Amino acid sequence: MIQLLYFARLREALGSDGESLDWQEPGTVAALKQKLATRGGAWQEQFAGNTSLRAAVNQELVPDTMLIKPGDEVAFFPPVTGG
Amino acid sequence: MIQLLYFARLREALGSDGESLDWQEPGTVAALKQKLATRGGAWQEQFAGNTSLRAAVNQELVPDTMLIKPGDEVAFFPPVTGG
Amino acid sequence: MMVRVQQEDFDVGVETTRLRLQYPQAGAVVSFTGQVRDLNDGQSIASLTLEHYPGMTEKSLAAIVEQAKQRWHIFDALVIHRIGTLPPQAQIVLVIVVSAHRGDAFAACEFIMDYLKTEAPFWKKEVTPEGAKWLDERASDHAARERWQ
Amino acid sequence: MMVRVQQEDFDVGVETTRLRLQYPQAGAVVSFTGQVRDLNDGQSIASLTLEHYPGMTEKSLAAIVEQAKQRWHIFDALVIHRIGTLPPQAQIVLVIVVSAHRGDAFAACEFIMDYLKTEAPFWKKEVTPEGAKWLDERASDHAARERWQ
Repeated sequence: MIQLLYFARLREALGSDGESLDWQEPGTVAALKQKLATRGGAWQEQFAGNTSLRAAVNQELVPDTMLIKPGDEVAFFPPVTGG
Repeated sequence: MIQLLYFARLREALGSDGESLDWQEPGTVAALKQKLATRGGAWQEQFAGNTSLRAAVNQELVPDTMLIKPGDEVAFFPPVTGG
Repeated sequence: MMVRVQQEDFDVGVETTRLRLQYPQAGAVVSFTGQVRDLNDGQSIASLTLEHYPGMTEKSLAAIVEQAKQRWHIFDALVIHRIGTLPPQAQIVLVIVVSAHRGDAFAACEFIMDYLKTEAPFWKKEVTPEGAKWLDERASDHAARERWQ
Repeated sequence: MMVRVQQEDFDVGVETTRLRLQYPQAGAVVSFTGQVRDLNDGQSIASLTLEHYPGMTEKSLAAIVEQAKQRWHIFDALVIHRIGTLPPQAQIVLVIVVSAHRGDAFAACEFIMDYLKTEAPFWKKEVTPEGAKWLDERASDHAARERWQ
Protein backbone atom coordinates (compact mmCIF):
# COMPACT_ATOMS: atom_id res chain seq x y z
CA MET A 1 0.00 0.00 0.00
CA ILE A 2 0.99 3.64 -0.46
CA GLN A 3 -0.62 6.76 1.00
CA LEU A 4 -1.69 9.33 -1.61
CA LEU A 5 -2.32 13.03 -0.83
CA TYR A 6 -3.81 15.71 -3.09
CA PHE A 7 -3.59 19.45 -2.38
CA ALA A 8 -5.11 22.78 -3.39
CA ARG A 9 -6.48 23.11 -6.94
CA LEU A 10 -5.80 19.41 -7.58
CA ARG A 11 -7.68 18.36 -4.41
CA GLU A 12 -10.70 20.36 -5.56
CA ALA A 13 -10.54 19.04 -9.15
CA LEU A 14 -10.45 15.43 -7.93
CA GLY A 15 -12.92 15.95 -5.07
CA SER A 16 -10.52 14.05 -2.79
CA ASP A 17 -7.73 14.92 -0.39
CA GLY A 18 -6.11 11.49 -0.55
CA GLU A 19 -6.49 7.73 -0.42
CA SER A 20 -4.68 4.48 0.26
CA LEU A 21 -3.69 2.61 -2.87
CA ASP A 22 -2.53 -0.94 -3.45
CA TRP A 23 1.18 -0.83 -4.52
CA GLN A 24 3.05 -4.14 -4.31
CA GLU A 25 6.25 -3.47 -6.30
CA PRO A 26 8.50 -0.43 -6.71
CA GLY A 27 7.38 1.70 -9.64
CA THR A 28 8.02 5.25 -10.85
CA VAL A 29 6.00 8.37 -10.18
CA ALA A 30 5.29 8.40 -13.93
CA ALA A 31 3.81 4.90 -13.71
CA LEU A 32 1.60 5.95 -10.79
CA LYS A 33 0.35 8.97 -12.73
CA GLN A 34 -0.52 6.74 -15.71
CA LYS A 35 -2.39 4.38 -13.42
CA LEU A 36 -4.40 7.23 -11.87
CA ALA A 37 -5.12 8.76 -15.29
CA THR A 38 -6.89 5.52 -16.41
CA ARG A 39 -9.69 6.40 -13.98
CA GLY A 40 -10.86 8.88 -16.63
CA GLY A 41 -12.61 12.27 -16.19
CA ALA A 42 -10.83 14.67 -13.85
CA TRP A 43 -8.22 11.98 -13.10
CA GLN A 44 -7.34 11.66 -16.77
CA GLU A 45 -7.23 15.45 -17.08
CA GLN A 46 -5.01 16.02 -14.03
CA PHE A 47 -2.60 13.09 -14.28
CA ALA A 48 -2.20 12.77 -18.06
CA GLY A 49 -2.61 16.33 -19.36
CA ASN A 50 -1.30 18.55 -16.55
CA THR A 51 2.39 19.22 -17.05
CA SER A 52 2.70 21.58 -14.09
CA LEU A 53 1.78 18.90 -11.53
CA ARG A 54 4.43 18.44 -8.79
CA ALA A 55 5.11 15.23 -6.90
CA ALA A 56 6.64 14.63 -3.46
CA VAL A 57 7.64 11.23 -2.10
CA ASN A 58 7.97 11.03 1.68
CA GLN A 59 7.73 14.84 1.80
CA GLU A 60 10.57 15.56 -0.63
CA LEU A 61 10.00 17.03 -4.11
CA VAL A 62 10.92 14.38 -6.72
CA PRO A 63 11.05 14.02 -10.52
CA ASP A 64 8.69 11.67 -12.37
CA THR A 65 11.49 9.08 -12.66
CA MET A 66 11.59 8.58 -8.85
CA LEU A 67 10.79 5.07 -7.64
CA ILE A 68 7.88 4.67 -5.22
CA LYS A 69 8.09 1.73 -2.78
CA PRO A 70 5.29 0.14 -0.77
CA GLY A 71 4.72 2.16 2.41
CA ASP A 72 5.68 5.50 0.84
CA GLU A 73 3.70 8.73 1.25
CA VAL A 74 3.14 10.25 -2.19
CA ALA A 75 1.71 13.75 -2.65
CA PHE A 76 0.59 15.52 -5.83
CA PHE A 77 0.02 19.26 -6.00
CA PRO A 78 0.17 22.36 -8.21
CA PRO A 79 3.17 24.76 -8.14
CA VAL A 80 3.48 26.35 -4.70
CA THR A 81 2.31 29.94 -4.07
CA GLY A 82 3.08 30.71 -0.42
CA GLY A 83 4.91 33.57 1.20
CA MET B 1 30.96 86.19 10.91
CA ILE B 2 30.60 82.44 10.45
CA GLN B 3 29.48 79.81 12.93
CA LEU B 4 31.98 76.96 13.44
CA LEU B 5 31.08 73.53 14.89
CA TYR B 6 33.42 70.71 15.93
CA PHE B 7 32.27 67.14 16.58
CA ALA B 8 33.37 63.86 18.18
CA ARG B 9 37.11 63.11 18.29
CA LEU B 10 37.87 66.56 16.84
CA ARG B 11 35.72 68.31 19.48
CA GLU B 12 37.67 66.50 22.22
CA ALA B 13 41.08 67.20 20.62
CA LEU B 14 40.32 70.93 20.37
CA GLY B 15 38.50 71.14 23.70
CA SER B 16 35.75 73.14 21.97
CA ASP B 17 32.41 72.35 20.35
CA GLY B 18 32.39 75.51 18.23
CA GLU B 19 32.80 79.25 18.03
CA SER B 20 31.89 82.35 16.07
CA LEU B 21 34.64 83.58 13.77
CA ASP B 22 35.16 86.84 11.93
CA TRP B 23 34.83 86.18 8.16
CA GLN B 24 34.31 89.23 5.96
CA GLU B 25 34.95 87.92 2.46
CA PRO B 26 34.15 84.63 0.71
CA GLY B 27 37.05 82.15 1.06
CA THR B 28 37.52 78.42 0.63
CA VAL B 29 37.27 75.68 3.24
CA ALA B 30 40.99 75.11 2.61
CA ALA B 31 41.72 78.75 3.51
CA LEU B 32 39.70 78.45 6.72
CA LYS B 33 41.61 75.30 7.69
CA GLN B 34 44.93 77.11 7.12
CA LYS B 35 43.75 80.02 9.26
CA LEU B 36 42.70 77.67 12.13
CA ALA B 37 45.99 75.72 11.88
CA THR B 38 47.99 78.90 12.59
CA ARG B 39 46.68 78.73 16.17
CA GLY B 40 49.26 75.98 16.75
CA GLY B 41 49.11 72.92 19.05
CA ALA B 42 46.02 70.76 18.60
CA TRP B 43 44.72 73.22 15.99
CA GLN B 44 47.81 72.83 13.87
CA GLU B 45 47.63 69.05 14.27
CA GLN B 46 43.96 68.75 13.35
CA PHE B 47 43.65 71.33 10.58
CA ALA B 48 47.02 70.95 8.85
CA GLY B 49 47.97 67.31 9.37
CA ASN B 50 44.65 65.44 9.49
CA THR B 51 43.72 64.30 6.00
CA SER B 52 40.59 62.43 7.09
CA LEU B 53 38.84 65.57 8.37
CA ARG B 54 35.42 66.16 6.78
CA ALA B 55 33.77 69.56 6.28
CA ALA B 56 30.12 70.55 5.94
CA VAL B 57 28.88 73.99 4.94
CA ASN B 58 25.29 74.77 5.89
CA GLN B 59 24.82 71.07 6.78
CA GLU B 60 25.97 69.66 3.43
CA LEU B 61 29.24 67.74 3.00
CA VAL B 62 31.63 69.80 0.83
CA PRO B 63 35.13 69.54 -0.66
CA ASP B 64 37.95 71.80 0.51
CA THR B 65 37.49 73.96 -2.59
CA MET B 66 34.00 75.05 -1.46
CA LEU B 67 33.54 78.78 -0.86
CA ILE B 68 32.41 79.90 2.60
CA LYS B 69 30.41 83.13 2.76
CA PRO B 70 29.74 85.36 5.78
CA GLY B 71 26.75 83.93 7.72
CA ASP B 72 27.49 80.30 6.84
CA GLU B 73 27.46 77.41 9.32
CA VAL B 74 30.68 75.44 8.91
CA ALA B 75 31.24 72.09 10.64
CA PHE B 76 34.39 69.96 10.89
CA PHE B 77 34.32 66.32 11.97
CA PRO B 78 35.97 62.91 11.57
CA PRO B 79 34.55 60.24 9.21
CA VAL B 80 31.07 59.19 10.36
CA THR B 81 30.51 55.90 12.22
CA GLY B 82 26.78 55.67 12.89
CA GLY B 83 24.27 52.91 12.22
CA MET C 1 16.57 27.83 14.31
CA MET C 2 12.82 27.77 14.49
CA VAL C 3 10.04 27.21 12.01
CA ARG C 4 6.39 27.72 12.93
CA VAL C 5 3.28 27.13 10.81
CA GLN C 6 0.23 28.52 12.59
CA GLN C 7 -3.19 30.12 12.21
CA GLU C 8 -2.55 32.73 14.90
CA ASP C 9 -1.06 36.11 14.19
CA PHE C 10 2.46 37.01 15.34
CA ASP C 11 4.14 40.11 16.79
CA VAL C 12 7.18 41.29 14.80
CA GLY C 13 8.53 43.21 17.79
CA VAL C 14 8.26 40.33 20.25
CA GLU C 15 9.87 37.87 17.84
CA THR C 16 12.66 40.26 16.83
CA THR C 17 13.53 41.06 20.44
CA ARG C 18 13.40 37.43 21.56
CA LEU C 19 15.73 36.37 18.75
CA ARG C 20 18.34 39.14 19.01
CA LEU C 21 18.61 38.99 22.81
CA GLN C 22 19.87 35.39 22.47
CA TYR C 23 22.92 36.68 20.56
CA PRO C 24 24.94 39.39 22.37
CA GLN C 25 27.45 39.43 19.52
CA ALA C 26 24.82 40.12 16.88
CA GLY C 27 24.89 43.61 15.37
CA ALA C 28 22.30 43.13 12.64
CA VAL C 29 18.70 41.91 12.54
CA VAL C 30 16.86 41.86 9.21
CA SER C 31 13.20 40.93 8.98
CA PHE C 32 10.70 40.39 6.21
CA THR C 33 6.97 40.66 6.89
CA GLY C 34 4.46 39.70 4.20
CA GLN C 35 1.06 41.41 4.21
CA VAL C 36 -2.18 40.38 2.39
CA ARG C 37 -2.71 43.06 -0.25
CA ASP C 38 -6.20 44.50 -0.78
CA LEU C 39 -5.67 44.39 -4.56
CA ASN C 40 -3.95 41.74 -6.70
CA ASP C 41 -3.64 42.02 -10.48
CA GLY C 42 -6.24 44.80 -10.34
CA GLN C 43 -8.90 42.79 -8.46
CA SER C 44 -9.96 43.62 -4.93
CA ILE C 45 -9.36 40.84 -2.43
CA ALA C 46 -11.99 39.95 0.18
CA SER C 47 -9.82 37.26 1.76
CA LEU C 48 -6.94 34.90 1.17
CA THR C 49 -6.91 31.26 2.24
CA LEU C 50 -3.62 29.44 2.74
CA GLU C 51 -3.47 25.67 2.49
CA HIS C 52 -0.29 23.70 3.23
CA TYR C 53 1.12 20.18 3.43
CA PRO C 54 1.63 19.48 7.14
CA GLY C 55 4.95 17.82 7.81
CA MET C 56 6.51 18.60 4.45
CA THR C 57 6.09 22.35 5.05
CA GLU C 58 8.13 22.31 8.24
CA LYS C 59 10.79 20.06 6.68
CA SER C 60 11.18 22.22 3.59
CA LEU C 61 11.38 25.47 5.61
CA ALA C 62 14.00 23.93 7.92
CA ALA C 63 16.02 22.80 4.87
CA ILE C 64 15.88 26.31 3.37
CA VAL C 65 17.11 27.88 6.63
CA GLU C 66 19.87 25.26 6.82
CA GLN C 67 21.06 26.20 3.31
CA ALA C 68 21.13 29.87 4.30
CA LYS C 69 23.26 29.01 7.34
CA GLN C 70 25.74 27.22 5.12
CA ARG C 71 26.01 30.12 2.67
CA TRP C 72 26.26 33.09 5.05
CA HIS C 73 27.59 33.88 8.51
CA ILE C 74 24.37 34.10 10.45
CA PHE C 75 23.67 33.30 14.09
CA ASP C 76 20.07 32.25 13.70
CA ALA C 77 16.86 32.56 11.70
CA LEU C 78 13.16 32.32 12.45
CA VAL C 79 10.36 31.58 9.97
CA ILE C 80 6.68 31.92 10.86
CA HIS C 81 4.06 31.23 8.16
CA ARG C 82 0.34 31.55 8.76
CA ILE C 83 -2.34 29.24 7.32
CA GLY C 84 -6.12 29.47 7.11
CA THR C 85 -8.23 32.41 5.95
CA LEU C 86 -6.82 35.92 6.30
CA PRO C 87 -8.34 39.37 5.58
CA PRO C 88 -6.57 42.16 3.66
CA GLN C 89 -3.62 43.64 5.56
CA ALA C 90 -3.24 40.57 7.74
CA GLN C 91 0.34 39.41 8.24
CA ILE C 92 1.12 36.19 6.29
CA VAL C 93 4.77 35.43 6.83
CA LEU C 94 7.71 36.56 8.96
CA VAL C 95 11.38 35.79 8.39
CA ILE C 96 14.00 37.15 10.80
CA VAL C 97 17.75 36.67 10.44
CA VAL C 98 20.36 37.64 13.07
CA SER C 99 24.04 38.09 12.18
CA ALA C 100 27.18 39.96 13.24
CA HIS C 101 27.19 42.20 10.15
CA ARG C 102 24.32 43.45 8.04
CA GLY C 103 25.35 42.13 4.61
CA ASP C 104 24.91 38.51 5.69
CA ALA C 105 21.54 39.17 7.33
CA PHE C 106 20.12 40.97 4.28
CA ALA C 107 21.29 38.28 1.85
CA ALA C 108 20.16 35.33 3.99
CA CYS C 109 16.73 36.85 4.67
CA GLU C 110 16.07 37.52 0.98
CA PHE C 111 17.38 34.04 0.05
CA ILE C 112 15.02 32.39 2.55
CA MET C 113 12.03 34.33 1.16
CA ASP C 114 12.93 33.55 -2.47
CA TYR C 115 13.23 29.83 -1.72
CA LEU C 116 10.14 29.76 0.50
CA LYS C 117 8.12 31.25 -2.39
CA THR C 118 9.20 28.52 -4.82
CA GLU C 119 9.76 25.42 -2.63
CA ALA C 120 7.64 25.43 0.51
CA PRO C 121 4.29 23.63 -0.02
CA PHE C 122 1.81 26.45 0.56
CA TRP C 123 -1.04 27.36 -1.79
CA LYS C 124 -3.05 30.57 -1.85
CA LYS C 125 -6.69 30.93 -2.83
CA GLU C 126 -8.13 34.42 -3.23
CA VAL C 127 -11.75 35.40 -2.74
CA THR C 128 -12.64 38.33 -5.03
CA PRO C 129 -16.01 39.84 -6.05
CA GLU C 130 -15.92 37.43 -9.04
CA GLY C 131 -15.50 34.36 -6.83
CA ALA C 132 -12.67 32.28 -5.45
CA LYS C 133 -9.58 31.32 -7.42
CA TRP C 134 -6.28 29.61 -6.76
CA LEU C 135 -3.25 31.76 -7.49
CA ASP C 136 -0.79 30.79 -10.22
CA GLU C 137 2.93 30.68 -9.64
CA ARG C 138 4.79 33.82 -10.68
CA ALA C 139 7.65 33.86 -13.17
CA SER C 140 9.22 36.69 -11.13
CA ASP C 141 9.49 34.38 -8.10
CA HIS C 142 11.36 31.80 -10.14
CA ALA C 143 13.64 34.50 -11.56
CA ALA C 144 14.33 35.72 -8.00
CA ARG C 145 15.29 32.21 -6.96
CA GLU C 146 17.54 31.61 -9.99
CA ARG C 147 19.75 34.51 -8.96
CA TRP C 148 21.10 32.50 -6.03
CA GLN C 149 22.30 29.56 -8.11
CA MET D 1 8.58 59.34 4.98
CA MET D 2 9.78 59.89 8.49
CA VAL D 3 13.14 60.36 10.14
CA ARG D 4 13.55 60.41 13.92
CA VAL D 5 16.70 60.99 15.97
CA GLN D 6 15.99 60.25 19.62
CA GLN D 7 17.40 58.99 22.92
CA GLU D 8 14.37 56.80 23.67
CA ASP D 9 14.14 53.20 22.61
CA PHE D 10 11.69 52.11 19.86
CA ASP D 11 9.40 49.12 19.33
CA VAL D 12 10.02 47.32 16.03
CA GLY D 13 6.55 45.76 16.12
CA VAL D 14 4.68 49.01 16.73
CA GLU D 15 6.63 50.86 14.02
CA THR D 16 6.28 48.04 11.47
CA THR D 17 2.53 47.74 12.03
CA ARG D 18 1.94 51.50 11.95
CA LEU D 19 3.82 51.83 8.65
CA ARG D 20 2.34 48.85 6.77
CA LEU D 21 -1.27 49.59 7.79
CA GLN D 22 -1.02 52.92 5.93
CA TYR D 23 -0.48 51.01 2.66
CA PRO D 24 -3.19 48.42 1.86
CA GLN D 25 -1.47 47.63 -1.44
CA ALA D 26 1.85 46.83 0.21
CA GLY D 27 2.83 43.16 0.21
CA ALA D 28 6.35 43.48 1.60
CA VAL D 29 7.88 45.07 4.69
CA VAL D 30 11.64 44.79 5.25
CA SER D 31 13.27 46.07 8.41
CA PHE D 32 16.80 46.42 9.69
CA THR D 33 17.48 46.69 13.42
CA GLY D 34 20.99 47.46 14.67
CA GLN D 35 22.03 46.18 18.10
CA VAL D 36 24.97 47.24 20.30
CA ARG D 37 27.32 44.23 20.34
CA ASP D 38 28.88 43.11 23.61
CA LEU D 39 32.20 42.57 21.79
CA ASN D 40 33.86 44.62 19.05
CA ASP D 41 37.21 43.70 17.53
CA GLY D 42 37.71 41.29 20.43
CA GLN D 43 37.15 43.86 23.20
CA SER D 44 34.17 43.74 25.53
CA ILE D 45 31.95 46.81 25.37
CA ALA D 46 30.62 48.41 28.55
CA SER D 47 28.66 51.05 26.65
CA LEU D 48 28.44 52.93 23.40
CA THR D 49 27.86 56.67 23.15
CA LEU D 50 26.41 58.17 19.98
CA GLU D 51 27.01 61.80 19.13
CA HIS D 52 25.39 63.50 16.14
CA TYR D 53 25.10 66.82 14.31
CA PRO D 54 21.56 68.06 15.00
CA GLY D 55 19.95 69.44 11.87
CA MET D 56 22.40 67.94 9.41
CA THR D 57 21.57 64.42 10.62
CA GLU D 58 17.90 64.75 9.82
CA LYS D 59 18.61 66.41 6.47
CA SER D 60 21.09 63.75 5.39
CA LEU D 61 18.79 60.87 6.43
CA ALA D 62 15.88 62.47 4.55
CA ALA D 63 18.08 62.85 1.45
CA ILE D 64 19.13 59.17 1.64
CA VAL D 65 15.50 58.02 1.87
CA GLU D 66 14.62 60.32 -1.05
CA GLN D 67 17.33 58.70 -3.18
CA ALA D 68 15.99 55.24 -2.32
CA LYS D 69 12.50 56.34 -3.40
CA GLN D 70 13.86 57.47 -6.75
CA ARG D 71 15.69 54.19 -7.36
CA TRP D 72 13.07 51.63 -6.28
CA HIS D 73 9.31 51.29 -6.20
CA ILE D 74 8.65 51.74 -2.54
CA PHE D 75 5.62 53.20 -0.78
CA ASP D 76 7.40 54.56 2.26
CA ALA D 77 10.37 54.29 4.60
CA LEU D 78 11.04 55.07 8.24
CA VAL D 79 14.42 55.70 9.86
CA ILE D 80 14.90 55.92 13.63
CA HIS D 81 18.41 56.45 15.01
CA ARG D 82 19.17 56.64 18.71
CA ILE D 83 21.73 58.97 20.32
CA GLY D 84 23.25 59.13 23.78
CA THR D 85 24.76 56.30 25.83
CA LEU D 86 23.54 52.75 25.20
CA PRO D 87 24.37 49.45 26.93
CA PRO D 88 25.20 46.20 25.08
CA GLN D 89 22.21 44.71 23.25
CA ALA D 90 20.38 48.04 23.13
CA GLN D 91 18.76 48.86 19.80
CA ILE D 92 20.65 51.61 17.91
CA VAL D 93 18.92 52.05 14.58
CA LEU D 94 15.76 50.95 12.78
CA VAL D 95 15.06 51.21 9.06
CA ILE D 96 11.72 49.98 7.68
CA VAL D 97 10.74 49.96 4.01
CA VAL D 98 7.26 49.15 2.65
CA SER D 99 6.70 48.15 -0.98
CA ALA D 100 4.39 46.14 -3.22
CA HIS D 101 6.99 43.45 -3.93
CA ARG D 102 9.84 42.20 -1.78
CA GLY D 103 12.78 42.82 -4.14
CA ASP D 104 12.36 46.59 -3.95
CA ALA D 105 11.98 46.59 -0.16
CA PHE D 106 15.13 44.49 0.41
CA ALA D 107 17.26 46.61 -1.94
CA ALA D 108 16.01 49.96 -0.65
CA CYS D 109 16.45 48.97 3.02
CA GLU D 110 20.02 47.78 2.46
CA PHE D 111 20.80 50.89 0.38
CA ILE D 112 19.53 53.19 3.14
CA MET D 113 21.67 51.38 5.74
CA ASP D 114 24.80 51.46 3.54
CA TYR D 115 24.41 55.21 2.92
CA LEU D 116 23.48 55.96 6.53
CA LYS D 117 26.72 54.27 7.65
CA THR D 118 28.89 56.42 5.37
CA GLU D 119 27.00 59.75 5.11
CA ALA D 120 24.85 60.49 8.15
CA PRO D 121 26.76 62.53 10.76
CA PHE D 122 26.80 60.14 13.72
CA TRP D 123 29.92 59.18 15.70
CA LYS D 124 30.33 56.24 18.06
CA LYS D 125 32.50 56.13 21.14
CA GLU D 126 32.99 52.82 22.91
CA VAL D 127 33.74 52.35 26.58
CA THR D 128 35.86 49.22 27.11
CA PRO D 129 37.87 47.96 30.12
CA GLU D 130 40.86 49.81 28.61
CA GLY D 131 39.03 53.12 28.46
CA ALA D 132 36.92 55.07 26.01
CA LYS D 133 37.73 55.34 22.31
CA TRP D 134 36.15 56.77 19.22
CA LEU D 135 35.48 54.20 16.51
CA ASP D 136 37.22 54.42 13.16
CA GLU D 137 35.36 54.22 9.88
CA ARG D 138 35.29 50.75 8.32
CA ALA D 139 36.55 50.01 4.83
CA SER D 140 33.79 47.38 4.53
CA ASP D 141 31.15 50.11 4.94
CA HIS D 142 32.65 52.10 2.09
CA ALA D 143 32.83 48.97 -0.07
CA ALA D 144 29.15 48.27 0.70
CA ARG D 145 28.25 51.75 -0.39
CA GLU D 146 30.31 51.60 -3.60
CA ARG D 147 28.19 48.68 -4.83
CA TRP D 148 25.23 50.98 -5.41
CA GLN D 149 27.06 53.40 -7.70
